[in-house]
Amino acid sequence: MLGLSFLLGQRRANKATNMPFESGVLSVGSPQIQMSVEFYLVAIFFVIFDLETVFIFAWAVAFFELGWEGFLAIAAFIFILGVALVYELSTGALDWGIKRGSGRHPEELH
Amino acid sequence: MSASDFLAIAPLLVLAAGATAVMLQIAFMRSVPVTAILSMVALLLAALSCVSAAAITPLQVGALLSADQFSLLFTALFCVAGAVTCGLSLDYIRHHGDEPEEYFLLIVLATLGAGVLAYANHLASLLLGLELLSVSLYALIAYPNRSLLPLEAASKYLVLSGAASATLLFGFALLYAGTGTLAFAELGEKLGQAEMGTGLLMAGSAMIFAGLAFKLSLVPFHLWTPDVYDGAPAPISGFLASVGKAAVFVALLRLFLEADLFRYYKLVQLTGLTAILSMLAGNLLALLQTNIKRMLAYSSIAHLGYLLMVFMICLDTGSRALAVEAAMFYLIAYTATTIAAFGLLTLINESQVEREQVQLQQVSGLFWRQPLLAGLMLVALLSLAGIPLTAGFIGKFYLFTAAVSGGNWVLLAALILGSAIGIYYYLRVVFYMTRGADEHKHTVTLSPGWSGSALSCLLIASILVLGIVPQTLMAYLRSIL
Amino acid sequence: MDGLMVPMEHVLVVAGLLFTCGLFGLMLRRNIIFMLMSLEVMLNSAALAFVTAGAHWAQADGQVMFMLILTVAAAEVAVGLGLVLQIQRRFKTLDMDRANRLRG
Amino acid sequence: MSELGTITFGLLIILAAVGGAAVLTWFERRLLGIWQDRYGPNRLGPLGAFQVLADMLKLLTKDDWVPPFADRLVFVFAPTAIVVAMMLGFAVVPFGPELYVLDINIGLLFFLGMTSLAVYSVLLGGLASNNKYALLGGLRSAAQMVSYEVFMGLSLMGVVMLTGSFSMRAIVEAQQDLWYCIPQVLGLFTFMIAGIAESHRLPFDLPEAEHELTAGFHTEYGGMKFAMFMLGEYLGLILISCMITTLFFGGWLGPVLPPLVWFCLKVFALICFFVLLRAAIPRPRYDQLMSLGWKVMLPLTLFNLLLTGAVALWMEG
Amino acid sequence: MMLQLILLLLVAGVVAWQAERFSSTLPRWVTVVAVLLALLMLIANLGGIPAERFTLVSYPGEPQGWLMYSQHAWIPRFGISLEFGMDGLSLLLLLLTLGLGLVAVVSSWDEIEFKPGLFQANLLWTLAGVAGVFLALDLFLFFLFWEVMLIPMYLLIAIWGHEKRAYAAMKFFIFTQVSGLLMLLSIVVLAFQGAGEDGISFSYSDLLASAPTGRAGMLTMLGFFIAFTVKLPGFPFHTWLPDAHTQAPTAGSVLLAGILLKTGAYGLLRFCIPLFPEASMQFAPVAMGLGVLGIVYGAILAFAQSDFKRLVAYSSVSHMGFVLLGLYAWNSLALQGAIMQMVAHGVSTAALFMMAGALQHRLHTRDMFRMGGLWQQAPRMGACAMFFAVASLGLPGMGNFVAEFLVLAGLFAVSPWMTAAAALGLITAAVYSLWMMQQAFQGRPDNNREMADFGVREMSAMLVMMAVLLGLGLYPQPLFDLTQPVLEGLLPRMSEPMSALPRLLSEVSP
Repeated sequence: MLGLSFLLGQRRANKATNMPFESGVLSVGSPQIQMSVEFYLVAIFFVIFDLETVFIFAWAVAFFELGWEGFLAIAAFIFILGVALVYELSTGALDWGIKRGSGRHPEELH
Repeated sequence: MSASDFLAIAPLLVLAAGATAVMLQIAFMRSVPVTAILSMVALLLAALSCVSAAAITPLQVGALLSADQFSLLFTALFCVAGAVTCGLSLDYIRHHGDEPEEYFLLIVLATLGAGVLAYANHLASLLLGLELLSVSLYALIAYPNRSLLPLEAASKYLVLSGAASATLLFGFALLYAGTGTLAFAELGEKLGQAEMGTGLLMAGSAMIFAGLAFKLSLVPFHLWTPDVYDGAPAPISGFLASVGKAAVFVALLRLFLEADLFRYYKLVQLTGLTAILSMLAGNLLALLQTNIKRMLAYSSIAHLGYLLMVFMICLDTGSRALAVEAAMFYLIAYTATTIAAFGLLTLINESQVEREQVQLQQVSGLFWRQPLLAGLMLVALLSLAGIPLTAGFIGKFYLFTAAVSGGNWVLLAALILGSAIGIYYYLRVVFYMTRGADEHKHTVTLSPGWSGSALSCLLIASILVLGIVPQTLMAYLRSIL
Repeated sequence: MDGLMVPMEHVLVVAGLLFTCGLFGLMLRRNIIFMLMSLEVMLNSAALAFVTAGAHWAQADGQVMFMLILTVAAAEVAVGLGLVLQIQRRFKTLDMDRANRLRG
Repeated sequence: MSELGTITFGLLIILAAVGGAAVLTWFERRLLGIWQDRYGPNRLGPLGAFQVLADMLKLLTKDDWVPPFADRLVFVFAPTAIVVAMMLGFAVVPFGPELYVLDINIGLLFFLGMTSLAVYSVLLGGLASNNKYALLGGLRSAAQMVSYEVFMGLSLMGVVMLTGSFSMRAIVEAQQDLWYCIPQVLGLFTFMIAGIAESHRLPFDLPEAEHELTAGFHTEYGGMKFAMFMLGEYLGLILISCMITTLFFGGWLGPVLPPLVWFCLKVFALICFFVLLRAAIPRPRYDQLMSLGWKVMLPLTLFNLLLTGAVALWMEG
Repeated sequence: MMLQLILLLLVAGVVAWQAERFSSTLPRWVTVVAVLLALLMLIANLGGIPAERFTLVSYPGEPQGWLMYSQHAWIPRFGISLEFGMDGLSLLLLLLTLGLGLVAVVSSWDEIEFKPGLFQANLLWTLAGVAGVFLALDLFLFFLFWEVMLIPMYLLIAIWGHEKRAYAAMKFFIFTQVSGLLMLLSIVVLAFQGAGEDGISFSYSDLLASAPTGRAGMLTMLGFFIAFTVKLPGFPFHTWLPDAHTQAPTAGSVLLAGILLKTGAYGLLRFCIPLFPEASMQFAPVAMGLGVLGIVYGAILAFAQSDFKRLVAYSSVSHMGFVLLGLYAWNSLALQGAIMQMVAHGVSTAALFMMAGALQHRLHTRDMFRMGGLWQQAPRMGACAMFFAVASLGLPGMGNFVAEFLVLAGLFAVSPWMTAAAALGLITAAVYSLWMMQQAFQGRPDNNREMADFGVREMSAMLVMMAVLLGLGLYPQPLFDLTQPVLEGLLPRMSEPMSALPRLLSEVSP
């Protein structure tokens, strides 16, 4: 489909076409901007939590075989996971904008 | 899992619960003293629970953990060391980090990792313990966020230690491929009858050895050590040098003993060579330092070299028990001593933010201004140098005895040569401390708080007690083998 | 015994090659992000070796180790990324040679 | 099914899915029009049904433009990735008792894996464009997708627990007596939300929020490559509907009518429901979106797991 | 009693240290009182021993052979106990230690202004360590004291020493420490050699029974020999000594020269030779050769010095060469001579160092070229200097003469050739001693210089030491009586291997 489009597509080139589109406003500054730290935090959280889910997956498949013992084990696991989540949320790691946990403004962090 | 299983791993459970509790406490109420006390209570409780757990050992808990006197002893040691580190850094970290609470949480986690290592008799638990310890340490090293050096040290340690972990894991994988088992003891059995190419197993064990040698900072894998120790906050350097090393060593020792890797004569010879190189290079390089932290870093390389002698000695089955006993005593003495030495650096750097005061000139005349702190350093240095009446001497004597019993004369020669060089740089610090206070301007002005003073006294006392009346510990060590 | 379609040694060789790639990457790259990536490659090559060995012996242990390694790698990377952020902010570079202030 | 048959069937499914997605662009607008009391496309053909064809032609003849400041290879690769990933996702969907491309014992994991691949597409697209808005959009989108992905998998674990398998067919067959939408109502709820967020449909279309970011990660995209992104999104919608049908509404199960018909009916109903959602619910703020994911949905799925586990074990005896 | 004596000195050290808080003179008095108390304690306990015990031959290895013996459990894991034993030899050296301890305090009475409490504490701790060395029978315990006495000594030099104190202290410590490690190695080897079913033992009596022979015995013996020779100091391990003596404060030099060197000789006599009769016999020619070399070399270098203290230090090297010779000649005469030399040299050198200290305190230099004519300005000082200088060169009537004569006489029976070479040392001793007198005390006085003579305190110490030396020279019999039983116990142990010594020596002589 892409190939077809390449063949059929019209060619047009002018100055404006080859500039980054910012709703008609001329681009200011480099696109290599400093990202808000929250994005990295989310990425890191994802990496951690997604891996935790792997362990839960493993338990879920063998759920009936493991019985109550397995249930208690995973409950402990989920409890710790929950505590970690509570900790992270309360430190304001996911608060976009003003940080709650530290009582400081995000500018100070940068 | 039965109740006795839970009791057997109670120290680990207490540590884990403690970490969780600390985390909750931080989440709901930030307060440095509360966190510190909570962490220390958790660590001390864990140490205490080792005593009650000792009643039902030895016990294999699940496939991964082996609760015996050996693991309990070292878990207790690590817990106490962790608690002392917490206490020492109480004032330090307030000046160096913005949110010091997590610092204590990380110490508890690192101690948990060390405890798991002490318990590990399965490659999986070894991996878990090792990484729990290392990852907590990365964060701890980078903790003081007002200075650039810790950051650099942490990233260096992270990258290199990660590479070491990967090497280690690859080695494990090769062993697993060759034997089909991950438990130490079974590994030993299978290795005895392995049909797989021994090349695979040799490569595997060599990689494991390289990985662990890196973690223990043995020559030639030692290059990271001085930089990391120098850049890391002083209490963490101490923790890294003592608990970080001791835990890995304990696990390595157990791996070798239970899997009987001593049958790989070449591998053991490799350890011997590494030991000699570490003793000599560590001491020689320490000679060149004027920075006390770097000096202690190189000296820790040398000390791990001394310890590594044990593997060579173990080749002689008649001396094996004595060698292991020697290693245990040396580890305990070394842990106490190292924490004391870095403890001094912690206490004199409490309010220093950018570059820590660790140059020799900066301790000039400390003896006259802060006799207690200087006494702490003096005792620690004498113990490191192996002068009698200190724990370090008894440890070295143990190694001597074991090596003589095993007839390892070359190692002994290296040990004596290394110790000889060592005396020089240890005494140099003592000399600087006893100089007239007015000879240098860039000296330290400080007064340790009550917790610092109390812990200093405790450390001095423990080093001296171990050095003067070691019999109780010796008898205990002998009884647990 | 052998639950693999291809001989275990072949896969192990591949894993070894991957490991070597990672090691070289680690040694040659100076940008810390790439160093972390090389680290991941090394860890994952070990994980691959475990899975292979586990399949060879028809045991679940290899996969368990694989999961543990994944977790470990994640933890390392999580801390690593945190450090990267700090380094970028404080040193204004990710080049580890230029961020070298410690002697030696 | 023979190997050749499988391939043919796979191609058929792909064609059907793409066709379905294409029709959906028109259908959605019509439906929205009805619900929002306006017209929607109504000029071409009966009820404007030829609009699809017109759009298609237009897109094909557009300038196949790659911005000179972009990373060329990645820029072209990014939009295809999402389409391929979504199409592969269809492979594990059982349309009937014997109607499937793949029946592997990790079917569900395969699906989760494929949906996670989509994040590469938007992230790389945003990065390769070398445009501030695209980058921000890409990052936002990636953050959103990964946040919701965590509990997307978890929300399905209740189903897995009850079935004891990751195989889609096994899951459907386990619903003979009771559809999982009853015992797993929490799971259904969370999975649905996660699914919407994964395919960034309204109300979770923050990454491409026109007001803030021009068009988000595909700002610089045009022509067929832009269409690919759109195609991916609609494919995602269909895929999610298929999954919900399979996992919670008994898949092909149903009385009288043939299985495939049942399946299609259910999917169609779900699609209508999703369109209704789009019409009815306003878009949240970005931080609200993230909080919802981490603070409400993740704990909710974990709770669901424990609840399911406890109840299931209780009833087991 | 012996443990208590050591503890007394240790605790007194702590008391003296803390006494500094109240007054700067108090620590000195604490030291004096402590040493006197220790002496008193020793004498009081000796009173309890029946007189005939002093004449009984005491065979080492039999607990009843000791005048005093005590044993307490310490580290049973390695068969280590707090085993102390005292015979005539230890008693003699203990008396010397305590006596010179007093001299050291007196000599530095007002020299030390910086932290006098800690200074006195280190002094006392050194004394405690040395006392432990002379009394310990368990080899581990012996090693412990051997090493422990170094630390206060190191601190004495490093804190209160002169210009190059860091270098000197470090050199001293490293030399002795490294050789100490060799000894520890030998001790451990020895202990394993004699390991029985009930584990290893470090007890002297047990180890005497299990001396290794052959090459192992030789190597093990060398470990001991090097450690003791470094401390003695014998050629070529003497290089730490001139530096340490020169840089140490007066009291430090007194202790170093007077007592610490004797621990080396004591170790050779008590441990090195009896534990390894065979190896020692084979090694004796070398050891004696080193002794001769030490005598000659020390004397020549002493002559080349301009620094008063350095000169005395090198003369010590020379004098201790006699001790080495006497010990390895291993007959009753030579051994008595060696023991006499230990005591006499201890006293005379201590006096000379005290003299040097007094001069430096008054003139702020040790350079003899900047002295001259002191006799006129300080006649009492001159007289004392003259006395000890001639004592040191071995004038008949002094202890030193008796000692050197006995050594040479005993040696002659073994090797006339070596006797001749050693006698050369006596002549050079006369040269450097008199040269020193001439440079410092004769000649034209510097009139710009004000110098106080010895006061009552210093004079009384000097007079006591003079009396001791004269006593030893004129009536040495009590000393011989005290040590004879010890030697009689030791000699038979060695008689068989040592009988081959003259033949061995004649083979190596030209």
